[in-house]
Amino acid sequence: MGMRKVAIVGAGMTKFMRRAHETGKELSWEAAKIALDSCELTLDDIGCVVMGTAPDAFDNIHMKGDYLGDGAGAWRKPYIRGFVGGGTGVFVADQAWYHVASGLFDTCLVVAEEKMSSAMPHPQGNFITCWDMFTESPLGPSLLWFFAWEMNRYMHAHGITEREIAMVSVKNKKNAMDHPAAQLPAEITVEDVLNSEVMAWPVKRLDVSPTSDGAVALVYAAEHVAKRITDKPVWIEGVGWCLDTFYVGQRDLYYPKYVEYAARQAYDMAGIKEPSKEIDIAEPYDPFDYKELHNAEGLLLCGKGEAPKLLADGVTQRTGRQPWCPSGGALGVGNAIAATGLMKVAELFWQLRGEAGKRQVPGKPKKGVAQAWGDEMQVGTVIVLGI
Amino acid sequence: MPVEKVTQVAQTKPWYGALSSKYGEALLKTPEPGLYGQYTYGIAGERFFREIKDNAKITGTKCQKCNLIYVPPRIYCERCFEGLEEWCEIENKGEIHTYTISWVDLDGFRLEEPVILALVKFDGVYGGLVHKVEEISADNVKIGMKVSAVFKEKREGSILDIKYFKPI
Amino acid sequence: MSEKIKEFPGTPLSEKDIIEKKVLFTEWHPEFMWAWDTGIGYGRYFAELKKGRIIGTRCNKCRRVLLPARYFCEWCFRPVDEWVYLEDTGTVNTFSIAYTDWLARRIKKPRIPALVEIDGSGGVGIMHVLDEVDPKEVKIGMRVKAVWEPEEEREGAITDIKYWKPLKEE
Amino acid sequence: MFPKVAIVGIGYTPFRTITPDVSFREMVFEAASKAYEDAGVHPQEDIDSFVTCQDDFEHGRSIWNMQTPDNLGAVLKPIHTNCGDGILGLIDAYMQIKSGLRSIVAVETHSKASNVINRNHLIAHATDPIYNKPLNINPYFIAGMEMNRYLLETGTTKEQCALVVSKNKTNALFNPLAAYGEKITPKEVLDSEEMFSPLKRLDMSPMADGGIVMVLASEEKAKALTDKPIWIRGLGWCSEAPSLETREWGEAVYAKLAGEMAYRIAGIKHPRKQIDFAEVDDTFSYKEPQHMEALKLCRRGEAGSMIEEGATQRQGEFPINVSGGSLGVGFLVEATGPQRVLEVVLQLRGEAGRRQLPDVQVGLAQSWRGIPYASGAVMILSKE
Repeated sequence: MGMRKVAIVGAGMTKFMRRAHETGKELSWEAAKIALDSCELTLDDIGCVVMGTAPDAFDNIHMKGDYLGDGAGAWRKPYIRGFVGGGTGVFVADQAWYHVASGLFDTCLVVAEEKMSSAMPHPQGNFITCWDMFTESPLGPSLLWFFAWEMNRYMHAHGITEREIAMVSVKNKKNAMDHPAAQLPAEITVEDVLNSEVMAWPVKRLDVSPTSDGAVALVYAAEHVAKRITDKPVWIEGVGWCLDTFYVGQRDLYYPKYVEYAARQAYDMAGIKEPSKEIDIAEPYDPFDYKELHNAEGLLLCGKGEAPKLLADGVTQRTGRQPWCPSGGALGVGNAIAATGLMKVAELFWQLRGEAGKRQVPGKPKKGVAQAWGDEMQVGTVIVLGI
Repeated sequence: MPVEKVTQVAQTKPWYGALSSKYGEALLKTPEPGLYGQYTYGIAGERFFREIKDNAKITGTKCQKCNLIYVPPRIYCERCFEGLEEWCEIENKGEIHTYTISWVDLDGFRLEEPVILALVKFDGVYGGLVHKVEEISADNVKIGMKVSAVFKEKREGSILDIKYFKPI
Repeated sequence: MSEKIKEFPGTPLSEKDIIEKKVLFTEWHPEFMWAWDTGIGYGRYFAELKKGRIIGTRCNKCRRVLLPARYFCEWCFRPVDEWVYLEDTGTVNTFSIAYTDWLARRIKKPRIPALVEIDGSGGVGIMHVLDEVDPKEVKIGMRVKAVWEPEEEREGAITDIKYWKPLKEE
Repeated sequence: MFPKVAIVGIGYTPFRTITPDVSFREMVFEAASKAYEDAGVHPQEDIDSFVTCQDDFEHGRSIWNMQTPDNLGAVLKPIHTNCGDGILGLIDAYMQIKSGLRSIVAVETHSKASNVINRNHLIAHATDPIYNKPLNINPYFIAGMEMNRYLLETGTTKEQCALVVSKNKTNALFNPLAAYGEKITPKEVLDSEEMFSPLKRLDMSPMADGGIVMVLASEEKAKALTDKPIWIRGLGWCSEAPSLETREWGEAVYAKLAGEMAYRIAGIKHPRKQIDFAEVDDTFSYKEPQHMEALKLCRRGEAGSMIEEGATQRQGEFPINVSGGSLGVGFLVEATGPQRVLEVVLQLRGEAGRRQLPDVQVGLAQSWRGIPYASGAVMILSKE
């Protein structure tokens, strides 16, 4: 189609924390500043800003995109806040791509921020204002109901056990040991996960990622600018996003069709025919351990129900053939919703440049895919990066 | 053939919901606790309000590059994005940059006595504080008028530690 | 450049810092409310629940039943063609056993939220809860029946169905 | 690379003070059905991507985005939400098409403002939680403060602002979509209750409900779909400082910068001469002259006299807010900007009925995000 080539040239992030002292604006600035410094650009060099931040209910500020503007570097600049629930983090990476690819801008700063600790008495409480106000919220559902249903359905459809799934949590928390910004790195065992407190069967405490505060930022540049800035640009090769119906009873939860549709858009654009072979690193969204497997199947990295086997065979370990969540993912680094999505894109950026330090995946990876999921089991957002 | 639309007012019925301290009562029909926001002041806000609380002093941060002093203070300059670390004390003497006389309260009810609200800017400072102005009648307020902050005796570290601004 | 970033910024606080007020913070208790228009589809859906019936709609083009009842078919993007009464029995599509409530607090008696596929709908589920059953006995595929509030206490809401209990089929 | 982009379909519901007969979903369905019919497209078969614009709490929901796909027929399609005025949605669609990623994109915005019981609390929730919110005051004071400073800096008068109200509400009488058309004199405006002095009750636009959907297409698709495409010639958007303390109070900087960007893209050097009419934001009466100046439709300080001379009347030399604006149509929250674009499209297509302007070729639509923020967008459309 002759699209304009767009590269990521810089990345930055804050620590992920259960409670940050910083305000949301300050978190945004800390991440954005590091991202700009990393490619030796200043705010003057930036054409536009894209903000990704999930529900207003977390930071507890109505119109919070506008509120965060100055911290994200949007002062007197074109500024848009994109939003697809939990899938926002990777979506804004897509959105920033078409800001630059449209030819309107040569550079774009994309910032994702979340300060969930502002939501009291517990961030999870705010989810009750998410569901259908007429037919769902009055039943007093917790967020975990949906995940538990989906996990149950997934296990039922393929005969997968809780034990097989628990290994995801073990792997990701261990991967996070090497991430200096991680909130919950740990060496745990499958038994620890299985024996942790049951929250909503089959979901147990260690199946779940923590709530977090944090921010991540990336700098995008068009080809001619990127080449001046760096000799190691990471190209955005494919983008895709997709939403399924709002009505949960009309979907079969065992498989994320919306992730598949989003992935197919991105792979088509990137010219990838066999993702299971061509992708070197994947960062599927893992707010719950089963979710990594579920999403990876949606990303067509393996067949339906086959993800647990890849995990068991060590294929998805950092040293395996196709590492999944080498960063440590939401389970290990922390789940600051939108920021976590963008953290996954940042991780690919660092990995493909060979700059991931102790987390570096061996064998000079060339292609990576990051994905986020959101809403009421509805959203798939995907980005494919390559060098 | 499409199903019938709503044609009778008597058929319409709204469904109520809330996001308030009465959340559970309104929606779940149980005396549940409400949802609320808790906001830390952040790195700059913490120091700013500590100064107000402990010393009744207004402080700002300075951007050397843009030659601007921020009140409320920031840890970054919104214009050039540099980190700001230099703090300075601001004289408690400002000027009304603009004001309004509000005749309505937050619930939308008319006030018996209107409230004067103003943005007070300080000399040489980029920014200022939004607050009430008292000890003056609504007819006499003017843009450009000099005012100073009146602090509470017992302060807790909040914008409400300033009771109001009064004319000098 | 992750390996070149010496120190990631961020200042973590503990819960104690807040409880003991080691840092300054402020709170805001929002007081806003909404009155959402239920409209054509949900308006009738609620009116029928008050009468102790579950109603859906059907699109004659794709032959699907839409539940909860809606005015238009999202796939064919046209108004639906008819109202259809459904059974108050169904099959458990998936379920959970929840030991925490919506605010992440432990609860004494676990709740059993489930997606119940309503009979007559062609497998469309709604969110609800199960009761009168030992959590250990709940299975995907289990048959259940609605337990309604007494007629005088129904108010035209999804909670007019108290819960669903196992259906003993003869 | 970079195809031209046109608006090829519009659909809308009338704008009413309340709409209890339909849920917001059914309202969007109505607007979308009309837009798709107008463009001759089916959402599943033809449209590549969808954009909606809405803030969560406008609906009292935390993740409103989840409720969007069904209402637009966008199930299992790319769709996302921008939290901001609807013109940002059109801009987003424009960029998706320009980049070559999509060929046809639909944009939806709507208002169900009548469903919000206490808007003051809602808007207060948008103010800075540390420096502003604890004062516990009605957030519309921000408009009063801004009006005061603007009048002082430019010499515009309250009487001139009242003329804007009178003009726009009278214009709305000619717009069958508008909810607040009234024959009203400037004196009646000046005599209405003091709210946030100098702002009076009739200086503030009242709320309205309604839905708007537009279909945008690349040049190739546009030419195949319609014989009356309306081309997007220029667009710009900008955020001024979000904090009350550091923003510019006398001048609408966001509109100025957004306008400059749009003019640059459209190649417009003399807006007043090269544009035939404009729909600018008039959420509050003083916003219209303030935005006229920011958009360089007149020099700073001259909007008041331009209004007095009748130049901005429907029959005037440069008609502004022929639709009735927010003061006459009603404030449509995120759908406010698209309502302006809608009017420009109707006028350029020659479908504006009794309020049709003769021989118009190029129109401008502008939006402001609203209290308490200072961001906005501009879009320039033309027949050719």
